[in-house]
Amino acid sequence: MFVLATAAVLLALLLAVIRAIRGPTVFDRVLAGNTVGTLAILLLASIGFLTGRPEFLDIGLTYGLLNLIGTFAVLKFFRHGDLAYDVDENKEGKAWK
Amino acid sequence: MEVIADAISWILIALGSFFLVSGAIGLIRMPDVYTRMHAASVIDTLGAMLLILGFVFQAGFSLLALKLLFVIALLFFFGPVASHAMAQAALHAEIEPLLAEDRRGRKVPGDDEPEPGGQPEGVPST
Amino acid sequence: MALVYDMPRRKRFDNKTREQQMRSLVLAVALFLFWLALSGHYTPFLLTIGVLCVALTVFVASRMLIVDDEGQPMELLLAAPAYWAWLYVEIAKSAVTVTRIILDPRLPISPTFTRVRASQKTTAGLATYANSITLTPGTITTGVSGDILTVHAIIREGADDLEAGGMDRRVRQFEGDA
Amino acid sequence: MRLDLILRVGAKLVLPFILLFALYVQFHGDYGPGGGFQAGVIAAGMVILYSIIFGVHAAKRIAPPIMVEMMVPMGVVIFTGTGVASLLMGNNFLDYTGFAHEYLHAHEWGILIVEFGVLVTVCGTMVAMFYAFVQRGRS
Repeated sequence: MFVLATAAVLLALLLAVIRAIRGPTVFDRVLAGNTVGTLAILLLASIGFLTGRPEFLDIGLTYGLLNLIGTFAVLKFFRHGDLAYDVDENKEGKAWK
Repeated sequence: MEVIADAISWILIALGSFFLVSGAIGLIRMPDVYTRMHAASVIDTLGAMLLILGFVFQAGFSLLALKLLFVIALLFFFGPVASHAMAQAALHAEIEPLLAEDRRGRKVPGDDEPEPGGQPEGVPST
Repeated sequence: MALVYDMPRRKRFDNKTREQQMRSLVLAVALFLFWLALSGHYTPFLLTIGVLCVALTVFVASRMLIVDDEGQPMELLLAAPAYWAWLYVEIAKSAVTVTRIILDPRLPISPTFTRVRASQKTTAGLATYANSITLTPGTITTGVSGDILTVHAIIREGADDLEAGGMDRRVRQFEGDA
Repeated sequence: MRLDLILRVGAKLVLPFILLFALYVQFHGDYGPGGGFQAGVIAAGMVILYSIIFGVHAAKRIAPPIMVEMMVPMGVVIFTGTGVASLLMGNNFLDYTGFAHEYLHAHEWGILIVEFGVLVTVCGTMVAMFYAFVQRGRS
């Protein structure tokens, strides 16, 4: 049964990677990257069960958290052109824009 | 008892795999980035959560099951936050959505005036 | 109406309000349960380390000024499980709808943008509503300004459902129960 | 992005748990995958998430640049200090046998201190790198 789950996750991963390569806009790629992150957690879990070593879940949780932070960082960069953008700074006219 | 738990977990894993793959197909088939987000949200919610719930039934009552539930909680609480950030950033970058109907000028109950530039309710734009 | 958020002024530790102390306590208990669930080794040494780590985390959190009614909505905690169960059924229903659309060879989508008014009183309730909309496949909250949410729906019916306001009422009830 | 309500509430919810997860990874290195390096990266991730959502000025209040820069050499000092301490006790470099009477116990303590040094250095380096990145093109 875990083989089926692993196969499904791998198939979905393949499709998501195709979208990341083709994706016309940068947001398509971010979306595909985020999906790949979710699927990677599932892959870690199902391979962990498949090989009987489910300690991999800690890595999965770590990966999920870092994926979240990475998505926010990329989005903030494309939104404000600057990772340090700060509303207070904007009022004083120092920041980008 | 064991058999029942196994059966439930198999059904959940099979369903989860199905939604996972169909969400990924949607990721390929949908025409623009906003509609693709809906497809990805099928993967994030039903696909991933059913699959992990299936694993929870395999793990039984143990700390392993709790850790799997933490993964579900991560997807449940912060998947939507990431999707929202993505949609907002895409709108901010002026990526035009493919629309059948735009009700952004719709008069919301309690509004005095609809926002200018939008269309009145119920008039399809194309 | 724009909901402008100002960082609260930095407060001294000794004049924390009673409410903040309560929230810190709830946060500490939640964090310690999280630690116990992760750890799995209950030796005295690791438990002591756990208590110290929780204390450090609560200290850092209060330095970050995130222990408030938005960050630790402890009032909602009791009513939450019933709401989550309801929400999960909604998610399953709309996920099946979206899956049908995806697998339909004609791809019958009719993307719609709409605005809805949220009637929640608290920020945490508003965030719950917005996140519930996003979590339900087929609808995404793309913006919040004041109590107006901008929503993108993949089919017209999704937008119609939101405008009818069933989910809004359910979230308000959830908020009111607390 | 700070003004956005959903991101703000979401970040406020998750931040303490990230920090506690980092500490968990730090102290359970001997039972599963983990250790000082990973814990340092996750803890630095918390600071980076905070500064992405709430602005870098708020982040500099909880992790002042001077403290972050001090953390980088401090970790190395802890690491080598452990080694030198074991040298002074008449053992090899980083041989923890002298730290306690029992062999296993001594190793536990020694590894704990060394891992703490690694955590401090890695966390400091990551956050300092982030600060250096966002500092480009401004005063």
